[in-house]
Amino acid sequence: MPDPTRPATGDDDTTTPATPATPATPATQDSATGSHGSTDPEHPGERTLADPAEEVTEINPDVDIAPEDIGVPVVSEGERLLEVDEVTLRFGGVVALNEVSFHINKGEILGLIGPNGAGKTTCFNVMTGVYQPTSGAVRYLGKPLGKRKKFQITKLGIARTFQNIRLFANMTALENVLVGVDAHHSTGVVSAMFRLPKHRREESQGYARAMELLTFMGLDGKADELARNLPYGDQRRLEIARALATSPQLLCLDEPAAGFNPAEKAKLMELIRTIRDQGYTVLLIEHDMKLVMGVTDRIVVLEFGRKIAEGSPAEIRDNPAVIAAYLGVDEEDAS
Amino acid sequence: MSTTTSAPAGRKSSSTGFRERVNNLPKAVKIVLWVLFALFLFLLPVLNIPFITTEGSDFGGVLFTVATYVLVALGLNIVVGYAGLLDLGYVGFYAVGAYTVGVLTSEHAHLSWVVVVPIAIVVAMISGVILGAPTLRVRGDYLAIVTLGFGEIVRLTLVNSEWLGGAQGISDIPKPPGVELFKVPSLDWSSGAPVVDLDTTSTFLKFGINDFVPYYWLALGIIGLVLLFDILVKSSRVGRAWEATREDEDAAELMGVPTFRFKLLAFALGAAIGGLSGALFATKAGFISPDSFILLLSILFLAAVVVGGAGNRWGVIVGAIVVGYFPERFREFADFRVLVFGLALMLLAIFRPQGLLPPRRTVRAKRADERQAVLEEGEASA
Amino acid sequence: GDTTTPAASGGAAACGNYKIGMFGALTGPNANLGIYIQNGVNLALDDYNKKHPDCKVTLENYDSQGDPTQAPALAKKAIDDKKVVGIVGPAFSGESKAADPAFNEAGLVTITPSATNPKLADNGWKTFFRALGNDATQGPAAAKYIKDTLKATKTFVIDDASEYGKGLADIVRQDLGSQVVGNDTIQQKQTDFSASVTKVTSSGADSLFFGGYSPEAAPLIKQLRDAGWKGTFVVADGVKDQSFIDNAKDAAEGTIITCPCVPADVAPAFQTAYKAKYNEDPNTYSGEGYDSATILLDGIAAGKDRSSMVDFVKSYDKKGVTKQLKFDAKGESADIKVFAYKVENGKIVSVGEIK
Amino acid sequence: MLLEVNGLCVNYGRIEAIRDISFTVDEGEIVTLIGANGAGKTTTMKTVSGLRPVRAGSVVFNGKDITHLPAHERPILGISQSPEGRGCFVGMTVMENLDMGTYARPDRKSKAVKADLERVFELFPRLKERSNQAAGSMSGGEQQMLAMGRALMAKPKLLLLDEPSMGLAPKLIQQIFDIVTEINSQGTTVLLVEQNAAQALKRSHRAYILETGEIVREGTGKDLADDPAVKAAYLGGDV
Amino acid sequence: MQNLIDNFFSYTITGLTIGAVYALVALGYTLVYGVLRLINFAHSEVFMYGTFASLWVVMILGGHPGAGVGQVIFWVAMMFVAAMAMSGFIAVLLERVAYRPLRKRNAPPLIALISAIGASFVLAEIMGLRSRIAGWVGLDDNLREYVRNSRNNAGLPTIIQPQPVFTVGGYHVTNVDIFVIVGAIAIMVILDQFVKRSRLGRGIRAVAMDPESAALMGVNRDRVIQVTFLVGGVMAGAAAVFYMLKIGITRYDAGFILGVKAFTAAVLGGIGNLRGALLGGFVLGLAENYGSAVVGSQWKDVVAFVLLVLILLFRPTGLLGESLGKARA
Ligand SMILES: Nc1ncnc2c1ncn2[C@@H]1O[C@H](COP(=O)(O)OP(=O)(O)OP(=O)(O)O)[C@@H](O)[C@H]1O
Ligand SMILES: Nc1ncnc2c1ncn2[C@@H]1O[C@H](COP(=O)(O)OP(=O)(O)OP(=O)(O)O)[C@@H](O)[C@H]1O
Ligand SMILES: CC(C)C[C@H](N)C(=O)O
Ligand SMILES: [Mg+2]
Ligand SMILES: [Mg+2]
Repeated sequence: MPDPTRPATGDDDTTTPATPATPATPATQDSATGSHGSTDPEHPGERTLADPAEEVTEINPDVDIAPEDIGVPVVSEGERLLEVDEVTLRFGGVVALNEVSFHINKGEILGLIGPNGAGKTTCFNVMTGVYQPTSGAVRYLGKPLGKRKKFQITKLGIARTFQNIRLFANMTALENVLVGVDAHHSTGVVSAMFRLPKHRREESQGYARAMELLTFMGLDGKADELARNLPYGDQRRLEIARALATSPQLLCLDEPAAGFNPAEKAKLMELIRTIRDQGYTVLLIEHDMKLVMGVTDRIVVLEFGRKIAEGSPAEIRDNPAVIAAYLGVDEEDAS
Repeated sequence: MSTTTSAPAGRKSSSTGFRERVNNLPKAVKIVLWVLFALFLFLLPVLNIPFITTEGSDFGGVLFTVATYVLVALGLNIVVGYAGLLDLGYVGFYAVGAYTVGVLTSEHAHLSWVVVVPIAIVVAMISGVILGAPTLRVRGDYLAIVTLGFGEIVRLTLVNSEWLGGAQGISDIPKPPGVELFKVPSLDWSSGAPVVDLDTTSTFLKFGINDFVPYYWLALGIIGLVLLFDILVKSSRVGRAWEATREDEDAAELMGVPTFRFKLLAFALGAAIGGLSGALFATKAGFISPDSFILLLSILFLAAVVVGGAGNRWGVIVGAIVVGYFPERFREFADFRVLVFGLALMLLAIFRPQGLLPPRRTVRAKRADERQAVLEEGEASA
Repeated sequence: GDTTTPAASGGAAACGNYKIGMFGALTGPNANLGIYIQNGVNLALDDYNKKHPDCKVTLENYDSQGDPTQAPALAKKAIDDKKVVGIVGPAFSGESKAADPAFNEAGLVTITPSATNPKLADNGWKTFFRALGNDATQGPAAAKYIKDTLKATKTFVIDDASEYGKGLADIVRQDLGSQVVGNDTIQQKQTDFSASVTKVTSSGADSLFFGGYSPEAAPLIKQLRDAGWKGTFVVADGVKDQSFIDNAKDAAEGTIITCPCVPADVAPAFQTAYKAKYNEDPNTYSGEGYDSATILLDGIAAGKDRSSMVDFVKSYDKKGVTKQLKFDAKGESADIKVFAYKVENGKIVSVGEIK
Repeated sequence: MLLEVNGLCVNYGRIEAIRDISFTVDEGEIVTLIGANGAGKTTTMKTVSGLRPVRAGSVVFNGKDITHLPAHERPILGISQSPEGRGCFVGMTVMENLDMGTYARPDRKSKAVKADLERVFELFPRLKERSNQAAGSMSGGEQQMLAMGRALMAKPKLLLLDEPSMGLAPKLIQQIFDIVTEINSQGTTVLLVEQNAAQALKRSHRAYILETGEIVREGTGKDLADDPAVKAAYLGGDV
Repeated sequence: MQNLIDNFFSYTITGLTIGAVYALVALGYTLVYGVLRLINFAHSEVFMYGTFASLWVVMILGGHPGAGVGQVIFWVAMMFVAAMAMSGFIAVLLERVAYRPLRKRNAPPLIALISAIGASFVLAEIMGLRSRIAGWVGLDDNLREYVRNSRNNAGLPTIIQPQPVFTVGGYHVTNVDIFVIVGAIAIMVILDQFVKRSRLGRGIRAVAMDPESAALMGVNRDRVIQVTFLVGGVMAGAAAVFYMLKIGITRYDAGFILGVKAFTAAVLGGIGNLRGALLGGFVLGLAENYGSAVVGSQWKDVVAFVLLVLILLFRPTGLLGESLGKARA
C-alpha cells in the first residue's frame, strides 16, 4: 500500500515513485499455479471448488465514507431529495420517457426496473443533465435542474455509474477517484503554481478521502493499477468509488451487478446497503430480481417509457402488470 | 539525444534502471548533479564540443532555435499531451507572440522589450481563448482542422495586412536591454584538443545582432521557469482534470469536471507559452515576416511533442531537441536533409511508437505489451 | 584593370586566403536566377585567380533558396567566417531585408547585383551597395513601355505580396494612374489562379503587369491564355528566367520583360568569355554579378580586409562590363539603365533600352 | 467432434488468463462454461474465435487445426460469436448491423438470408421496430438483442455466446434460453458462457467449470446443477 | 461585390472545376479516415505523384497543342491510366511502409500522423530531388527533360485547347470545364456505387467502428485497409489529371496546399462520408472563388477556413454528418 503521506499527484517526476501496489509476479508457468483450489493436475475433475467468497475482494464496510459537506441544504431522512415530474423525452419518433413521475426520499434505496428499452438509463441521463427533457422537469431539493450542465449537477450532489463501464482507462485507480474528489475543490492554476495553503490542504484531504474510498471498496491494494488493467468486477467497484468521491446526496447505479455471478451479487447487495447506511441515498437500476427485491425499499417500474407501477418490493412482485411486462410467467427461473 | 550521454544529463535517459539509480542518490548528490547539469547547459554553446556542434550553422543560433522549440513543445504538450486536444495551428500563437513584439517595439510603437513580452504573452493567451471559446465544442479531429485553419488565417492575415507589415514583415525589432556582467570565452577544438579561445567570447548578457549565445541563455532561463510552472500545475487538480477530459470527456463531465473550462484553460496556457516563444524568436531574429510562421512549423511542433512522447514533459523536450536540432545537424546532407529528416520521423514512429520518452503510464503499459508480444510471437513462430 | 598591387607581389606571407561570398538562391524554384549570377561571379574569380596564382580567392556559397527566413542564419554564418571579406548579394529583395542588418552590424560589405527594391537603400546600412538600378526606375520604365510602346490603355496589375513584387507593382500602379483597370494580389507558391483570371478577363484589360517571380508567372499566364485572354503580359526581372518559358510553354510567347540588367551583347568580351566557360550566353544579372565580384576582388588586390573594404567600395569608380561602377551616398548605382526584352519563339530576346 | 481445444494457454502480457485447458464440443451439443469473474471464460471464447493469440496448445475445428488461423477467416468456416460487451457497430443502423452478420456467408445473396432476417425479427420484434435506429443509441438490452441477432444471421455451425443474457430483463432471459435451445435443436452447436448458471446448466448437454484459468470440473449439465458444491459456488445456493 | 454579381457564372464555373479536384482528393482523406480514423497526411503526395505521372506520359507520347481529336482522346486516356496507376501504387506503398508496421505495434493514432508526415516529406523530397537522384543512377540524356529543374515548376503542354462550348451569363464555358466537372462527378458516382454495392463500404465502416467485431464478422482488416488506400489513391490520380488539364503546372510541393484544401473539404462535408466529400469539395471551391471576388484573391484561403469554422460551429460533424457513430453516455 502506498505511503499515505505521499502527496496525491498524477505527476511523473515530482514525487518519488511509490512501490507498486501489486508486485509483479514473473510470468512463468509454475509460479502462478497452485494458488487456487486443489492442485492435482492429473484429475481436474476431482478438484474441490474454491470458496466463492475468496474470489471476491473484501470490502471494508467500517471505513467512514460519509459524504462530505458540500453546502447542500440538509434534508432529513424521509424527505424528498429528488422529484421527476411529468418528464417526457422524445428522440425523433421514439418516446423514451412518457410523462414519467416519481420521487426519491432521502436515505432510501429506490429500485428502477423495467423491460429493456423501457427508459431507465434515459431517466438517469435526464437526471444527470445528459439529455434535456422534452417536457416536464426534474426537481432536486425542490428546485428544478433546468438547463444546468452535467458537471454542475454533479456538484449539486447527483452522481452516477455507467451501464457500460466508463473509467478513465489510462489513469490509476487512485487518480480516477481523485478526479471525483476534485469535483468540490477549487484550486486552479494560480494556487497550484504558488502551492498556496488552499492547494496543499485540498490535495492532502483529497488524497486521504480517495484512499478511504478505495479501502472501503476493497481496492486499496490496487490504488496504483491502471484502471484498464483491473478485472471487470474491480472496475465496477471503482466506478462506484469514483461516483462516491463526488460526495453525492444521491448515488445512481446503472446495472452495477451486470456480469456478476450470484455470489458476487450478494456481496454487492451488502455493499449497497452499507453505502446507504453511511448516509447516501441510492437509486438502482438492476435486472436481477433477487438483488432488487433484497435491497430496495421501494420500486418504480417503467415500460415503454411509462411508469406502470410503484410500490414496495412485495407489492411489485405480485403486481400482475409487472409480471406480464417484465418478470414473465416463470418467475422462479428468472431470478 | 547526444547531450544525454554526459553524466547528469542522463536523467533524461529512458532507462528506468538508470533513473531509479539517480533517484536513489542522496539528496545532496542529486542537487550537485543538477547544478552541474545546469552549468553544462549554460556553457554548451561555448564548449563547441566536436560532433555535437553544428558545422553548417552557428551553434549558438541552433541552440537558441532548439530552445524555442523546447518552449513551444512544452506549451503544445499542455494542449495535446495533457488535455488531448489535437492542435495543428499552434504556430498561430507563436506568430501572435512574435508580432505583438514586432508591432509594439518597432512597427507602431517603441515600447521597451521588458514591457512588451508580458503583453505578448497576454495577447497570445487572449487569442487562445478567442479561438478556443467557440471551437472547443467541436470534437476531436474536427478540432485539428479548425486549428489548422486558425494557423493559416493568422498567417494570411499577416501577409495581407499592411498594418502588420504585409508579406514584407517587420524589421528592426530592438534588442532586449542587457547588462554586461562577464565574458565567457569559447573553446577551440581545431587543434584536436580543446583550447580556450579568448578572442571569441560571449558577453553575459549583452544582446547583439551577431552573437546568439545570450539569447540562448535567456531562453534557457525562461524554459526553467516554464518547466517549473508545468510541474506545479500538472501535479494538481488541474492536471488530473485535463487527463480525465482526455480519457473520456462525457464521463469526466459527469464526475464534476467542467471540461470545457479546463480545455479552454489548456488552450490559453498553451497559447501563452507559444506566444512567449514567438516573442523570444522575434527578439532574436530582429526581423519577422509571415514566412516565419508557415503551416509546416505547426506540424513540426506537433512532431516534436509526439515523437518525444506526448504527455511527458521530459519526453517532449527530447522531441523538441530532435526536431529542432537534427535538421541543423543534418546540414551536411545539404539538399537531402529534409529527406533524411522525413525518414528519421518515419523510423522514430515505427521503432518508438509511444514516443522517445513516453509518459510513465505508457511505459508501464508498454512493458506489459512488449512482454506479451514476446510471449505471443514466441509461440506463433514455434 | 591594372590590379597588380604590392599586396599581391608580397607573396604567400601576405596572402590572406580571402573568400568572397555568393548569397542567393542556388537551389529551389528560383535557383536559375541565382545561378546566372553565380556564373558571373565565378568568371570574375577565374580572372582574378589567373592573375594571382599564388594567392587565390575562393568563393563561398550561401544558398538561401530565396527564402527570407533562412537568410539571417546564413548571414551569421558568413559573418563568423573571418576570411570572407565581401558578399555578392543577397540576390533577392526579401532576403536582403532580412540579412542586411546583420551584415551592417558586422561591417561586412554586400554588393547586390540584383535586389531591386528601392527601400533597401533607405535603411542607412553602411555596408549596402547596389550594382544596378532599382525599381524606382524599373517601375516607371515598365509603365512607360506599356503606355508608349504597347499603346495599351487598360492595364490590370497583379503582385505576389513579396518585398520585390509588391514594391514594384505599386510603383507601376502609381505611374499608370487611371489606366489601371483592376488590381489583385496572389500568394507565392499559389498554383490555382482561377479567381484572378476571372478578374482580368472580365476587366477588359488589354495588358497585365505582374510583379513577382516566374514560379507564379508561368501558371498565371498559362491559365489566362487557357481562358482566352489575348492581352499583353508584362513582367519584370523576377520573371527573366528560362524556367518561365519552359513551364508556360506557348503561353509565354509575346511576354514583355523589363530588367535593369544589360543584354548579353552590350559587353562582347564578357559575352565571349562567358560563352566559352558555360556554353551559353550570359543571362539575367550575370554581368552584374561579374561586376560586383570584380569590385570586391579589386579591393582584395588592393590589400583591403573586411573592415577597410567598405570605404574602398564607397570610393570605387571604374568601368565594369555592364556600366560605370560607382555608388552614391546611399550605396545606389550611379549609372542606371533599364532594358526591355520579349519572349519570341521560346527565347528571351532584347528589344532595346527603355529611354 | 466439432471443436476440440487441447492444452490451451493464453496470456495478457504477464497475466496468464487461461492455463492448459482442454475441452471438446460435439456436433449438436450445447456446452456451457461457467466460472467466476476473471476465470477466463471470455478469453477462452475469444481464443476460439481467433481474437486472442495462443501461447500454447491447439484449437481444432471440424477436423481442421485453426490455432493460428486469423480471426476473420473463421466465420467462413462457420464460427460466429456474440461477444461480451455486445460489440455492436454503434454508428450503423440496426439493419446494417444485421447485414454485417451475413458478411462472410457464402449464400449471402440468397433468399435464405431474407428468411433468417424474418426469423430474427420475429424473435426480437424490437429490432424490427427500430431497424433504422443507430445501434449506438439503443438501450443496453436492445444492443444485446442485436448482438445475438447478428450472430444468428451468420447461420454458423458453431455459435459462441458470451453472456447473452447480460443486461436483459428477466422475461427476455427466459426467451434467450428458449432460443438457444431451439436453434440448437435445428442443428447449430452452441458454446455458451453464462453467469446465469442455473438456467444455463439446465439447458446444456455438458458443462465445464473454470476457475482462475483452469478447468476444475466437468460433467453433464444436470449433474453439475445438482452438485452441492457447484450450487453453493455458482448457483447462488442459499445466499 | 459588384464584381461577383457581374461575373457570377464565371466564378461559379471556375469554382466548380477546382471544387471537383478538391472533392476527388478529399475522397482519399475521407476513405482512409473512415477506416483508420487518422489524417493520411501523405495523401497530398499521392496526388502530386499522379500529376507527374500524367505529365510524363504526355511527354513520352509527345503530346503537343493542336492535335486531332483522336490523338487528344488517346493522350488524355493515357494520362488517366498513368496517374491512377502511379497514385494507386504510391498509396498502397504508403500504407505498407508508413502505416502497417505501426498498426502491428498498436501505436497510438497520433504517432501514425507523424509517420505520415515523415512519409510525406520523403515522397515530396524524392520528387524534388529527382535530378540529383537520377544523376546517381547515371541517367540517360534522353530522360534529362523529365528531371530538369526538379524543384521548379513542370508544365504540361496545352493538349486540349480550351474552346468555348456555350455561354452562361456572359461566361464562356469551355470544353475543359465541362470535362473536368462532368468527369469528376461521373467518377464519384461510380465510386459511390462501388462502395455501396461491394462489401467494401460496409467493411470500411465496420473496421472503423469496432475492429474486433468486424473480424468476428469475417472482415479482413488488412485487406480492407489496403483496398481503401488503393481506391483513395486511384481517385487522387484522377484528380491529378483534371488538375493538370485545368492548372497545367505541377511541382514537387504542389500537393501540400491542395492537400490541406481537400482535407478541409472532407471535413466540411462530414469526414468519413463519401457524398460529404463531394459536396464539401464543391462548396469549398465555390466559396473560395466567390470569396476572392468579394474580398480579393489574397483572402481566398481565409474565406475558406472561416467558412469551415462557421459550418463546424453550426454542424459539428460537417454538412452531411459523419458516418462514424459514437457510443452513448
Ligand atoms: N439517442 C437516442 N436516439 C434514439 N433512441 C434512443 C436514444 N437513446 C435511447 N433511445 C431509445 O429509448 C429507449 C429507452 O432507452 P434506455 O437506454 O433508457 O433503456 P433502458 O431502460 O435503460 O434499457 P436497458 O435495460 O436495456 O438498458 C430505447 O428504446 C432506446 O432505443
Ligand atoms: N485486455 C486485458 N488485459 C489484461 N488482462 C486481461 C485483459 N482481459 C482480461 N484480462 C484478465 O484475464 C483474466 C481472464 O479474464 P476473462 O475476461 O477471460 O474472464 P471471464 O471469465 O470472462 O470473466 P467475466 O465473468 O468478468 O467476464 C482476468 O484475470 C482478467 O483480469
Ligand atoms: C534576381 C532578381 C530577379 C531579384 C529581384 N529583382 C528582387 O529584388 O528580388
Ligand atoms: Mg439501460
Ligand atoms: Mg467474460
